[in-house]
Amino acid sequence: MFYREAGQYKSTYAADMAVFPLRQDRIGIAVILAIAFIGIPMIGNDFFIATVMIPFLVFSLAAIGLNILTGYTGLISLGTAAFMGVGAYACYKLTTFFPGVNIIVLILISGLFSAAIGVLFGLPSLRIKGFYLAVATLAAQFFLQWAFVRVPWLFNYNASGAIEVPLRSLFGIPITGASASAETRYFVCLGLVVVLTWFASNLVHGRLGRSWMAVRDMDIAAELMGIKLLNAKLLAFAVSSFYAGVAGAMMIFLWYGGGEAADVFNIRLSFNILFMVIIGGLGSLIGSFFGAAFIASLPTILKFGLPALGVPLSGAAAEHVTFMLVGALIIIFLIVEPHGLARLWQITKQKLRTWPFPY
Amino acid sequence: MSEVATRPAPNLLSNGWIKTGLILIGVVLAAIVGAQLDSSGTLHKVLIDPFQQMVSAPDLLVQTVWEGLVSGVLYALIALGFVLIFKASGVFNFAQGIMVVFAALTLVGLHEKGVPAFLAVILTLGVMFLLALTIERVVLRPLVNQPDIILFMATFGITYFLIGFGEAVFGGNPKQMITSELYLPKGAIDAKILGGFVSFQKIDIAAAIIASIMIAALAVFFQYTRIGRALRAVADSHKAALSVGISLNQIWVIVWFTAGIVALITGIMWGARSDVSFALEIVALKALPVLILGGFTSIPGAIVGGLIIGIGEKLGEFYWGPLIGGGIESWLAYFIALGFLLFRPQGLFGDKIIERI
Amino acid sequence: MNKEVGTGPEEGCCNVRQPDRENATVASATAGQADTFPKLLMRNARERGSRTAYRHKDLGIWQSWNWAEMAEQVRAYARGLQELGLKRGEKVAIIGYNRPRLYWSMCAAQWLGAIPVPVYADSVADEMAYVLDHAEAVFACVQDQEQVDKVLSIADRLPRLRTMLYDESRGLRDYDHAKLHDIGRVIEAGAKALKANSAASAGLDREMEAGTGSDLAVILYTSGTTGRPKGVMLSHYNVITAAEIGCQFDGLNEEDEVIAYLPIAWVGDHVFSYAQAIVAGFCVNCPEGPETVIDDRREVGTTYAFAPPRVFENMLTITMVRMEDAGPLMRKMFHFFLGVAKKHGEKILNGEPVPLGARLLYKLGDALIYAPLRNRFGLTSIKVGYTAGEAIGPEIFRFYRSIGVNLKQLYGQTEAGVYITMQPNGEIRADTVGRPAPLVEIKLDENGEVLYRSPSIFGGYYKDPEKTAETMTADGYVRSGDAGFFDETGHLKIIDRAKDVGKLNSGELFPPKYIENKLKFYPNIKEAVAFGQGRDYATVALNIDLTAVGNWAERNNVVYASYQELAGHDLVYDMIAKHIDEVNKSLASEPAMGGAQVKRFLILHKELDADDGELTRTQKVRRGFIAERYAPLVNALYDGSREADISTEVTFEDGRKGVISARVKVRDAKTYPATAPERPDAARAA
Amino acid sequence: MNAEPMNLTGTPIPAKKGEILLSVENVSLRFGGVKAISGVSFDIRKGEVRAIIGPNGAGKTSMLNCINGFYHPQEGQITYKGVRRARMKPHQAAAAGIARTFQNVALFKGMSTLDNIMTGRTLKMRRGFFWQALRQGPAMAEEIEHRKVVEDIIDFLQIEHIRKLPVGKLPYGLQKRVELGRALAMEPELLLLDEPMAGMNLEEKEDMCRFILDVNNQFGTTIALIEHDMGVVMDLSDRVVVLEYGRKIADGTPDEVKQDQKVIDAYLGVAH
Repeated sequence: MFYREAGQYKSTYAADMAVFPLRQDRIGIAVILAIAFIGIPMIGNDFFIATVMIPFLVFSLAAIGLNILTGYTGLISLGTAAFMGVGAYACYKLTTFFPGVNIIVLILISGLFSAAIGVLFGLPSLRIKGFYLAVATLAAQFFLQWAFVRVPWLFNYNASGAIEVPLRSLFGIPITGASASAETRYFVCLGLVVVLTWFASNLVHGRLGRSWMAVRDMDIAAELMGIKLLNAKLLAFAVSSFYAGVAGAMMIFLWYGGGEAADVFNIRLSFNILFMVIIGGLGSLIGSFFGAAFIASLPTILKFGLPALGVPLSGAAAEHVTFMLVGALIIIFLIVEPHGLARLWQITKQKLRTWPFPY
Repeated sequence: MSEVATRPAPNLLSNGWIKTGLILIGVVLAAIVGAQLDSSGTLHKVLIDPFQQMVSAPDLLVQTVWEGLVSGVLYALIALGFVLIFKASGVFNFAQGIMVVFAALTLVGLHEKGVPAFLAVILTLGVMFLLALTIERVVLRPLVNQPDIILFMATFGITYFLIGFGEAVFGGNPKQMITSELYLPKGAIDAKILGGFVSFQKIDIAAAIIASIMIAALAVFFQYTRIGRALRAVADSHKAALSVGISLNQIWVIVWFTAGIVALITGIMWGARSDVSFALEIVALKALPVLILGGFTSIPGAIVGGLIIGIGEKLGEFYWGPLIGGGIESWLAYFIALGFLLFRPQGLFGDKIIERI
Repeated sequence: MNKEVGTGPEEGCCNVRQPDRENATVASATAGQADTFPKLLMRNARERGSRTAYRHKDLGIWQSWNWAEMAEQVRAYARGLQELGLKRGEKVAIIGYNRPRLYWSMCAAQWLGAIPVPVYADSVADEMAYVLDHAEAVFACVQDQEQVDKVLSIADRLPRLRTMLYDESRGLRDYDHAKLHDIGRVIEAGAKALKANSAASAGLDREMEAGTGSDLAVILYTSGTTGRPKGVMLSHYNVITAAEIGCQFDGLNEEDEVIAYLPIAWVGDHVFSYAQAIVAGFCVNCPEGPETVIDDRREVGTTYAFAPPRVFENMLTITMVRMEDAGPLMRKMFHFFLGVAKKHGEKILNGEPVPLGARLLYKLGDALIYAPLRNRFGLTSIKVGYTAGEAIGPEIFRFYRSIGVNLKQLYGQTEAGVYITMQPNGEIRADTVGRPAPLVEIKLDENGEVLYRSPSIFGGYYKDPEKTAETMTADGYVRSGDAGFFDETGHLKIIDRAKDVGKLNSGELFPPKYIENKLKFYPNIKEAVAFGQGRDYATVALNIDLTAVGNWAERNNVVYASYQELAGHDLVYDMIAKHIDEVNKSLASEPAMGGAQVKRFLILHKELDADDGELTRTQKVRRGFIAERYAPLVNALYDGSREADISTEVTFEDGRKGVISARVKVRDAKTYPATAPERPDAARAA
Repeated sequence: MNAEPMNLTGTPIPAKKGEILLSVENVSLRFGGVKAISGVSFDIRKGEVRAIIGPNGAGKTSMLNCINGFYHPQEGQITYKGVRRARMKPHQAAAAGIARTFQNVALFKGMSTLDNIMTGRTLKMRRGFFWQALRQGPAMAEEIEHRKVVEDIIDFLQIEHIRKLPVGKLPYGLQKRVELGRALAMEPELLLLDEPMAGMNLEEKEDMCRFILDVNNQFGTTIALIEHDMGVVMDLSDRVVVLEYGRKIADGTPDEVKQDQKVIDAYLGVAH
């Protein structure tokens, strides 16, 4: 009903191929960006920004990365957390080697290391498909996680095994390290996520995105179109791992701090990001955001929501119930809308476009 | 026209990516190894020294192989649960590992509440049957015809639910398996072999025997019972199964229940060797490379794969692990499996991968 | 646009409506400089060269040409045609779906003084052969291979046809190109020639200058209901005047958008999508194809629309069908707000006073339902929409007006250069076709036939002086063939085809179909047959609607066993008598219709049936046959008896024949003195 | 509007008796112990429509699969454009100008008609990763350039109204058309059509026939097709090769083949 498409005609291919061809969508995106850049910093307190918004952004980026691999290219990966870890440790090493280089640049470069490792572990995708590949990616998860603990060079032979997030600043404002304010870190995260999302959107709407989707939908036909399967798959691994790596670097440098680095990139995080992608919607960038918001906020919502509903639980019991509820919600969700929140969003949008008609 | 063929395996080295990849792997491994060792004698330590040790102390070798064999049997049991379910319902059941823990916990938990041991076993079987029934009703039936990945994710949901449920009911602390109450042997047999003492834990021997019995029983079940034949029919073709008048829903319940029985036995055995706790979940993940190796649909594959992985892992850890800092058990299994994959993409006993146009 | 059948009888003859002289300033301004379409095109190129002239959804996007580009193309095209040997006065057939280049073909032909003859693209080969032969077409500009094949298949019957041009080259590669040209190539060649040869360029401009307003601009063939199509000749002056009438009337200007999707051979399309576009300088949008019209219209968001009633009917039907599938809440809301719109929408659109509450409710409905609906229809930015071609159902018409679409009716004919009457803003009603259009004079003859005269009426039928003489009166009026009357507000109401309107012995008009339609408006009445031609008064024989009356009977505890029993029931007669009373009241209030009030009626004992020959297969009553078959009943209607016996042979569904006998009651109905002003301008009888 | 909507290859109309574009010599293909093709030889000339017919299981699809490199025959050789090739990979075949449609529609179900056909342009697109990530300037220009070609194909196949719909939900006949469009987008020199009219109604078949002839006629594309409808084969093809049980039993013009006793036996009366 908000969509008034009449009169929005395209007289150039560029306009027709725009990512948001409808004016109302463009307005919507502008509003969302305005809220993100102006509204939230103005209204939200530090606690909200640090514990809700920054995690949401980090997870969104990781989910976009995995979505490129799983949603667009059809390759399931259970090693996302490890690739995130590669980004985090690479960034740490880079800050050690190049203390003078801007941290944002280093975060992006660390993504390249992650991409290289991703390509390595993507090699088996030439020969194996589906769940075989999923299990193969667990090799990356366990090997890299092992390396984060057992290769002291990675954490500069620090006795505790932890990595330290150094103080770095941009235009004189500290953006990493203990003295960086939540708000600054939020802005850095937001900037990175917006730019990288734009890149991702460009990629999936162009030749590469089509190649990926072709490989996903019918790999034999894709090959006969002249698409080299291995190249397409490895590129998907590279891009996906790049996003995961940047997300991992952001996670340590802009959110967690270094203390927990060795523990945080565990298999459960990999699963969580896979949930985000599935619940958000395979093959949908916007779904990655939905999924990240849903999964990242679910435990918090349950934690505060259950008592509010008059279910007084404390400590361990609450945690157990949370686990059960998360499990049940995942199943319910898959049954109700197996194509994820993105599909719900799409249906809603379609409803609004065809309003008052049902179709 | 239904012409089907396997495609010739591509020549791996002809591909630029693979070549670069192999070189990269080499470089990375060399770097990691190099970082751990001083510059001299690296190659010697990797390529020669372990074998010298094997020859010089064969008793240690036998001990290691035996331990590998036992954990291999347990891997195989977990993998067996996966294969049963995958074969019959096409579901990649990620929850198999947690079902092992859940079954063991239920057993121990019930016993703690004062239920006699064998009654507890029967009750636990009842619980596993209920679980199978519930999963079929609540999860599988509504999700029928959904893509594999959706079902896969649903088993994640089951995993989370069971973790929460198990902890809520039985508490999160590690528990002791009720070994003696189940008349499982304790202690060890020390045998003098090849000039050294090799210790065989009795429980391990029992585990190997029980596992063998169970596998044989399963084989008989599949081969000679009506339900077993029905299960095989389902695995071959859902349509064929339907045409002989078998209800898919029943089959699923039976299969998940069977997997539950396997899980309980695995849980008892594994629990007897260590604690019963959710840490077992991670161990269960080790059964996954067994699947790659053996193929998702092959029961012999699961067994042989389990043994290969178990033995390979222990040997690797014992002889090469220290060279790069130890703890390599966590990933070595995967690398072994991947190594095999390069040569047999469909796994050891897996069905041939057929591509149709 | 042949006929416009409305409702509302009036006896009377010879009403003349003088045109509204305030509006009569049109047409004069053009006479001087730009009196032909090519000249107007050049004017547009000069005055609004960068505004979009034509848009065509092709290859996925809207390709567009502004006036300057179009002028350039048309000019080059004209030169190309010249090189192909097209001469002044020759005819060029234009065949195909709405494509910019086909419209340009018309203009390029006119440039050279040749006459475009748009032809219905879907007409069968035989009919096309007749038209092309009759028009003596020497060139044919067609859309694609399909049309090329069609013309080639009849080529041996068209000795004069020399050359064919096509717009879309697909599939034509292997054709013999000696007489076949790609329009694009022709334009290119023309452009090249113009560039290379300034003399040719000047010569071409002289050709354009040589044209005058009185030259023949176009021949439009009307598919008459009987006989061969007739070629209506319209001059530039005719068409330009007609276009200006429309543009001024509705304030169309260069900012408007229209979508061209109706047959190019139809006068409406010619005026709306070609003439008015060039006169007012607005943009014409050609859709991708017939199946994408709705989407394309929505994309463009036309501001000016025209469609035959069936298009509006279809949209409404689709709406209702889809809403059936909507959720119950949505459906409730939809119908609630449609109710609101029905009550207040038209008044609000007409600027009539409406209570504030209703106004607010309507606003809410607009946000929730009406505006989205208009958006789905692609009518969001509509300034004015016309329905024309035939009568639109009043409830359909009201539906669109109630949701805020300024839909109007138009009564027109090809011979009139389209406009005869139009509905001015604020005076729009479903049952009339409006006031005489600016510059149009209308009079009614003694049989109620509508005659009109205006600067835009045609110059005669091509090569058919006999028919021309039949249609045109000596004083320059054109016979429309439709009967009608002016109601008290000065709006024209069309009753029926003139030849179907009869007279009572008193000389008063007797429009049977008009009476029947009024009766059939009541759900209880399924069929009605009116008698009165050559009699003293009007009577009717009715069928009740078994479903509707059956429901009523159930509610009122009326017991019946058969149609015959129900039809003869006194209470049913009472109910029907009430309906007839209402109809009589309404007839009495209409000028010239008072005499046609129903004096007596009866309800037939059986349902009229096509199997018995009483209805046509399209469910129209066969009045003559019925009068014969039920003669005893008809006699009873006029001899004053209270009842009559009848037995008729019937065919049962299984094919057996049988005889039904019945005694049918006849009732008198109350009549009223005619209240309408008695023929205000009868004095000026023609 | 351009003067020549379908200016894809720009090749002039080739004479029907052109040079040999592809020759299959003595090709045998085995799957394990089963011989799918044994010692088949034939050739395809430039610009012709070559039909491959035969009863079910005759090895027709396998033959196409050998030609575009999906299967590699154990014996014999395939010469394409004068170059003998062993072990050509499918994407190399694609790059060499061999396109293909499938017996069971093999479209990318999750993508729109437009995107499906756009994938056919993959090989022609050059802009690398970084331009793709920006989707501006040259990358967008390239995208638009290829979109134009694709739009020509959409126009050619008259599928404007389904341009933006996901192909998975289209009726079968339209899917086949989209698949043909995707193959055409590769601007192939040799187009392999595997039962292009299977499962279509009469009207759709007629449309498809016209498209195939137009493709052959307008772009000079050489076409090899497998088809069961003998009427279609006789109408469309210049020459026909008949396979049965992996062997060639006849080769010649439609009329010759029609009268061949072995062909009649294979198709009619003789129950194997």
